[in-house]
Amino acid sequence: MIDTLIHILALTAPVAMIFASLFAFTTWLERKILARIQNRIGPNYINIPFTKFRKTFGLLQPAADGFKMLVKEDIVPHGADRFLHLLAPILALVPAMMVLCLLPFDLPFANESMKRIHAAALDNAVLLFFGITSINTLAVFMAGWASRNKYSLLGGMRAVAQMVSYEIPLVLSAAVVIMAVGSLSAQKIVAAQSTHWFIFTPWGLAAFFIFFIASLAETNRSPFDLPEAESEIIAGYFTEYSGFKFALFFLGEYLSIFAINGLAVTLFFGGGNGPWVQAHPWLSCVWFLAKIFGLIFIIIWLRGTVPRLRVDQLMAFAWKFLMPLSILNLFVAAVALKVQQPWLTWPLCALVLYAAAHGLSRLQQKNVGPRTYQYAE
Amino acid sequence: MIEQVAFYILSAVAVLGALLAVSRRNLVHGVFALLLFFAALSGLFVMLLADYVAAVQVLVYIGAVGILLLFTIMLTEHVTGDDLRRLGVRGWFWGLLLAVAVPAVLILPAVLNEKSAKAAPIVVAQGNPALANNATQANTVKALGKVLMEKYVVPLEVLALLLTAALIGAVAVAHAPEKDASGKDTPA
Amino acid sequence: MSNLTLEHYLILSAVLLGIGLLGVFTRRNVIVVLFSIEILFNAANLNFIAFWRFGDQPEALMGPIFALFAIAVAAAEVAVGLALVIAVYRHFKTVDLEKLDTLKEE
Amino acid sequence: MSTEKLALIPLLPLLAAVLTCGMRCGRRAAAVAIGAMSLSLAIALVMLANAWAHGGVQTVSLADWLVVGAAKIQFSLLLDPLSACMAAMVTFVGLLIFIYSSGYMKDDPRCARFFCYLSLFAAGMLGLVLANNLLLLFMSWEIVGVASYLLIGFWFHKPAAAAAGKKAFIVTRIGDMGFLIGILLAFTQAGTLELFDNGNGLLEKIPTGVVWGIGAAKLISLFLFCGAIGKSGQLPLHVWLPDAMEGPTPVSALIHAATMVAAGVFLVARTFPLFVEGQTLPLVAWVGGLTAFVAALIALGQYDIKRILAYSTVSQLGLMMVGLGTAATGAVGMFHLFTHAFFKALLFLGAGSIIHGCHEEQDIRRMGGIARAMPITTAAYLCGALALVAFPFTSGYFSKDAVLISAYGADRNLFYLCALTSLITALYVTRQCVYVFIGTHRGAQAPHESPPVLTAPLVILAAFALGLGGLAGNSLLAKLGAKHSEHPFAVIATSWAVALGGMLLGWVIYARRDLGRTTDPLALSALANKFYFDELYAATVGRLWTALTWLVVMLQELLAGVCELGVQLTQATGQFFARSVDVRLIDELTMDGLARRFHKGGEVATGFQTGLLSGYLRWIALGALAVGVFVHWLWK
Repeated sequence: MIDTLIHILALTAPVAMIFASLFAFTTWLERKILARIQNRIGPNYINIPFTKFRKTFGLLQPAADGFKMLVKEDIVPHGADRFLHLLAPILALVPAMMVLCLLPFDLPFANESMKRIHAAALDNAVLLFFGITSINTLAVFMAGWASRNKYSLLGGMRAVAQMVSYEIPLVLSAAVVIMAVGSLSAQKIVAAQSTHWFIFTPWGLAAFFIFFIASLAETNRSPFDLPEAESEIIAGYFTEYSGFKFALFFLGEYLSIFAINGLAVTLFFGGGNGPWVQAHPWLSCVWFLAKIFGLIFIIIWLRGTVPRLRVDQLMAFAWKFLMPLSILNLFVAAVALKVQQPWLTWPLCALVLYAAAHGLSRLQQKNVGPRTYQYAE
Repeated sequence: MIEQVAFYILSAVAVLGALLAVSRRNLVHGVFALLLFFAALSGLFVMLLADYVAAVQVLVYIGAVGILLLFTIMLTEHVTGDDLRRLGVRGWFWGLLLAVAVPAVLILPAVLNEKSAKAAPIVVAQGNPALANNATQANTVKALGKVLMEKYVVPLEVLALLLTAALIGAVAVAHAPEKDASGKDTPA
Repeated sequence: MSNLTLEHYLILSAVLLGIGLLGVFTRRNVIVVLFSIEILFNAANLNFIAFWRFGDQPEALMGPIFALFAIAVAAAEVAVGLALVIAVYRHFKTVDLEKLDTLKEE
Repeated sequence: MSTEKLALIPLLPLLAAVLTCGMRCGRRAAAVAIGAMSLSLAIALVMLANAWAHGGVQTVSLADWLVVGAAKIQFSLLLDPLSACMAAMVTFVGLLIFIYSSGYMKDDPRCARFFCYLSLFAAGMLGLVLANNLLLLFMSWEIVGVASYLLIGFWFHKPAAAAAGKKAFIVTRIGDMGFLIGILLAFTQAGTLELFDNGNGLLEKIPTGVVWGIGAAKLISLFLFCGAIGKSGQLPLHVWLPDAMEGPTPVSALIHAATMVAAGVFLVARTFPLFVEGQTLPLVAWVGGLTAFVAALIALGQYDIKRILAYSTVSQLGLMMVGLGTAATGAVGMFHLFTHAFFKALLFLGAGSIIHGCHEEQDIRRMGGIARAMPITTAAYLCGALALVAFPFTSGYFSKDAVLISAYGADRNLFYLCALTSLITALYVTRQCVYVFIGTHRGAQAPHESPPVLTAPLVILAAFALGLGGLAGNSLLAKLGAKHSEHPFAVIATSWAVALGGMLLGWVIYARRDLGRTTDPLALSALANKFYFDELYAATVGRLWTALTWLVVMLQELLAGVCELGVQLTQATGQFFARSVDVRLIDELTMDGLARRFHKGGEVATGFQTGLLSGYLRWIALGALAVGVFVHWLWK
């Protein structure tokens, strides 16, 4: 009984450590890329105390931030619900971590028994994944409400509304892949993509497209970062958080980004598969991480360029565009899987999906007239 | 050994969560206690090797019902908990008594005399240890999906119908009447 | 090894039943009553799965199916229940059970 | 001329009556009535000749009237010398009176109606005379009664006339009751009402049964005689005849002199065999005698010219009854009836013309000196008077003489009574003539002579009054079946003495007295008041009648009381049950009581409906608990 515990520990501990370190790197990466997009340099000047070595390309910036967070005073607003105020960041972080373990890393040092346990325990990994991420919505709401601040409450309500409505397209697009593979287990999905990745099938592409957008909304990133829109409601649900709790929130957010993109990779980009993997099995982790960082680059890229969505546009986009499209995609995928000839399924599915997308978008514009400017001429 | 410890911990958490959910004056604390209770139960399901049900439990209860309850509390005035002077409704003492009596009646025969337990209508499989032997058995999601799709396809469709009806019904009932020009509620 | 028997689970669900009933019978706030009803539902689910696991044909998967259906119905019930609570609140401006007694025979 | 035309005689006046009842113009109605009467007179004369030649009984059956099982009652008429003479007499006198009344009633507004009634009367009389069936006879008898009521009460706006009409009708009805009972008895005994039915008619086969211990024929004849008494105004039922004078004079002449009153006598003559069989003739005779004597006495005390004549008629009818009662056959009575018809009609019409002349003055004390003013009327009137007195060789002398002879033959006392009556008759006739004709006119206006249309019939009747007796006397008696009896000298002597003596006595008493102002010597109060018969009747029958009505009223009161009692009783019991049983028992147990108990139970039940949701849930839980315990106990 003890060794199973040890095995589990052995499996989960390295994943947690890897991604925690990556968190620091990605914060730096994000600030650098944003700076480059905005035609500026970004953090590049950190002098290490007691040494004169300064030019570190800002790589130490995350450490500096972390230290700042630790040192800053941790304020709890008067009359706020202290227990919930403390619980919210924890609840944001824990699910993200749990979900990471579900990803199909085949760690090089894992032996046979560890692999078996891993497989058995995660028979319905994808389902569990979605279950646990839904706890994240709860944490956001708890934060919003516990800080007893109108803006944070508003931010919390917006975040919950957004995350709840985008959860459906997320799950439905994942369902397409599950239907194709026939199993919820991540390993089986990755195995199924050994020859060709699902991204290269028409419905797979559409599914990835929907999954990616929904994941952005799920983690409150870029075009969908309404909850912490600085211009309107300061920092959204974590306005009242400062110091280490704020850091925890940030960590939680980034981990959930890694997790969701990890899932995207497993579902659409064939997880750890890549060239030379058969030769060097340890390459699968590298490929896995590389793909994740590719997606993260796109996310940061989007953050720098795409403007923020209004609430009603946000909701309309989810309910009137993504969800119908994902349901249609489900049907199209079913048909395509039945009819195996790719030369026939490709054009047909592509055509249908494109037509649907075009039609739905046209439906949206029906009542959108030319913009009218009241003051600026 | 581990199972027993896990079982007792989880059941303790569940009972505590339930009690807190029922007794807290602050409704939001009640909701979170309830969510704790759901999580504990999901753990119990995992212990009973019904992990699909556990996952669904988490997804449905913690993910959706919890949020729904919170929204309802938001929309009704008592967010900061009952400001009512007393907690219980008239004649709460009888309620307490009955709340104890009903489970007692269910448990008592099993506890009081072993004989009646044997005669208990429930056919208990002989020596069916929980975890070990059928771990790899048919409780994979595939088997469940197959059974659902073959044997219980009609109930599934009915369930689908029920859910849509509930969805539409809930919206219709809770739909706030639009304010017409004069600010008066138009009939819903 | 683990000698968890069916009775353990039955006793646990009975206790949960008791707590649920306690909430239903004694609390004044409708929402708390809804909490307790959820607790009752879960106690029932626990029973389903317990009986399934300790039952004689686990492969028939009766337990999980029943549990799933129960969960689905419970979810629908909560949705409609809460919608009703909101509608009641809008009409009666209160969720206190003692005030919502229009059913009373004059 | 065959006997079928016989039916025309009564039908023609009936037709005239029907025609005139719608008319408004008096003259045209008179013409129709007179035309019809003259036609029927012609036919009657022809029939008379036929009957005279045939001698026997001829019957004509027109149609079936009532068919009741075996018995058959027919419209049947008969023709024999008796009915032929009567028919001729009635039509002839009727015609004269019609002509007289066309003048007399000329200026009366309702003259057409008067002629309608007269025609109706004539039809009834002729029907009565010719009927061969007792029931048909009775029907015509009643028509005549009605006609007399209508005619007497013609001036109905005069209360006296209306009362007189009613009185006449009621008194004759009393008589008719007897007549009807007689008919019913005859029908039950003889099985048929036909008088002559070739062999087995009523008169041919006299019923011989015994009813109530008295012989059938005797009893039937007695009842028929009752009808005769009523109709002819014999003693007990004579009171209506003097009052009938209220009607117009022609009416009195027609009805109370010539025809109607003669109907009673005719009935007795017609059904003579019954009387002979029943030996009731002496009774008839004595009733007639007494009536004659009493009526004559009353006539002495009267001052109204018409009332004197009325009583004289009653007296003469009494004499006719004596004639019938004493002779073997009805011939003598009938002969006196014929002669009396003529001179009494003459007297009445004369009186009418006198009244007309004295401007409607009827009291003889305010008349006088008419002889000079109205010579024709006076001459005719004196002829009638002489006939009435039975002055030798007038028609009255011959008929009254025959009566006295038959009375002399049958019953000597009766003879003396009749002789005394004749004396008194002569007395009051001369009294009347002295009052009216001699001396100065005591009335307000001087009398004037009536126009010829009134005086012509008087002259004709005067001729008949004087000549009929002598000329037709013997042949008429023979035809009517009179046995030729010798004329004893004593009877003739007494009749002469009585007639002339009476006149002389009257002249002595009244001639030189200052009439009008001094009291009349013989007009004793008893006579003037008609022996107080009216008062007598009023006292006896009247009071009896009121007593009877009082009795009936009391009886009704009693019945009403009993009903009321019954109603009260049922109401009381209803009330009792309603209050005690219904309210306390039924309501309480089943209706309201039960409802109340349910209501209380209901209220208890509502106690549970507190509206508190938790409460309801607790009760459910309790129920579940109970079931659980029960199940466990069950499986113990």
